[in-house]
Amino acid sequence: MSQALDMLSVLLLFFGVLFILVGSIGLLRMPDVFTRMHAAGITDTIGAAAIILGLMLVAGWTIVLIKLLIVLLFLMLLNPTACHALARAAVHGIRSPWQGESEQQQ
Amino acid sequence: MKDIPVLRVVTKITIPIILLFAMYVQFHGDYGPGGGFQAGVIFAAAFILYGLVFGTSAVRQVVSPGILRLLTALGLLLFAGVGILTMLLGGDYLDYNTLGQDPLHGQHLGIFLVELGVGITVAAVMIIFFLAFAGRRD
Amino acid sequence: MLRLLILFSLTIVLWIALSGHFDPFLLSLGLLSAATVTLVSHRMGIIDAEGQPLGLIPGLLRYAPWLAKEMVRACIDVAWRITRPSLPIQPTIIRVPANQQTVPGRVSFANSITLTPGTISLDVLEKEIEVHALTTESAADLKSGEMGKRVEHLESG
Amino acid sequence: MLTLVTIALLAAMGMALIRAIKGPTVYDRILASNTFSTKTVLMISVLGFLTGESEVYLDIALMYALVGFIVTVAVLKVSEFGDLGQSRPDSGENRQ
Repeated sequence: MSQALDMLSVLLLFFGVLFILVGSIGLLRMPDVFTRMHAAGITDTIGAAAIILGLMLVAGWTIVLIKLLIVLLFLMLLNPTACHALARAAVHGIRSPWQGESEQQQ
Repeated sequence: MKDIPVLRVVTKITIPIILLFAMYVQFHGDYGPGGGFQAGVIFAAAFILYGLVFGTSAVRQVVSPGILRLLTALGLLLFAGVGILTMLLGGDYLDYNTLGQDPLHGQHLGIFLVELGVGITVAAVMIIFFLAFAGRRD
Repeated sequence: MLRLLILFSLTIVLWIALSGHFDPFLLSLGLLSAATVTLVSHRMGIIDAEGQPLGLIPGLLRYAPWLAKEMVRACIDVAWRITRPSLPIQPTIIRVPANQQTVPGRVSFANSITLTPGTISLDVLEKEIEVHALTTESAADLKSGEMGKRVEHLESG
Repeated sequence: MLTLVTIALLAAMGMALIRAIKGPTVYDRILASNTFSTKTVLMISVLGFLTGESEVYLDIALMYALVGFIVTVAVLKVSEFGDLGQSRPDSGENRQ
């Protein structure tokens, strides 16, 4: 049983790392701030959640588990809020989101 | 920024949790990281978030600058008072061992009171800093 | 008054969850802390229907698994697009109807949209939410309105 | 495994830093600093498990998550309104 949990934990950590790295690459590759936000969203939601869940599985039934859960809930509450506030500000500040190569030429 | 509904609602939900976390850091110096200074800063952080979203005038309505100055002095007084008390009880300045029947008990009580004083002063001073810097227009 | 009591008991629960120590001294400090937190929050005026969306909580437990599934699905799609050399994205800005009754309901909807990779809520209006979608597929997905319906169910409990 | 996660997180933080330096707009930088702070929270949690003192480390991670959010809101407010104290925008002149 505990071996299965360990396996699952390693799997979750692996996917978490994968998504975080892909998100970071997206952060560098994407053409404008909004599309970069989507890339950063991968890191901040799925990547973070997978890593915290992976840690939760190895923590066992201790207070560490509760604290990890609180950290997870906080990240899931605060990250989209910060992202939304940033996107809202960027819409007013930039006004012209990137809409594909052809429009960017203008 | 209170006209952004998402930010307003999440701030309202988050502030009590930040405040409680500050109190937790304040009183668990024996077991975890922290103590008075860190707790004071986190406590003030809740007020800073409140001030960012609802404006500094709202912060001034929650705690008036007079109360803040009073709290600053009160925390310092608590710190110094413990020191003077240990001297009156026959020890050195901040010699906690004299506070209880046995040294361990005295240490606990002394550190608790001093950290509380530090926490109150730091929180009040941080809020004063925020109000001073945020209110300035130039 | 009821809301103050609820906040007080919730803060005590959170205190115990954080602390994990049960000696009487720390528990009484917990009571003191909860009282301080409740007092300060009351003075800030943040204990209202917006700061305490209690009606949403039971529904959230049923909603969370579905949201998690959607997040993983959307995430794999966006991750796949990022790793393509040609970067196949077509960003669009759309408006989706938000028929939620309460402000916390609309906020949950907006945050669900932002949590799902591929869509970001830009602005929360009275009856609509402005959304930036990374691809036309994610935009169409959101337009189908399933997420909005589920958040509406959240409100009715 | 946890060491590998730490290294990967460091690499991701490096990429976020590159984005923060390159910009080009102020919003890119805020976005980079926000995702950097999320990664820091994860890193602190993982480090807690590596050192075997996760209770202590998780308190710090929780605090970092809270402070990271406040920092993002504060920087956003300064870049939008040019001042920390206002409750509503007076003009849009301070944007870059």
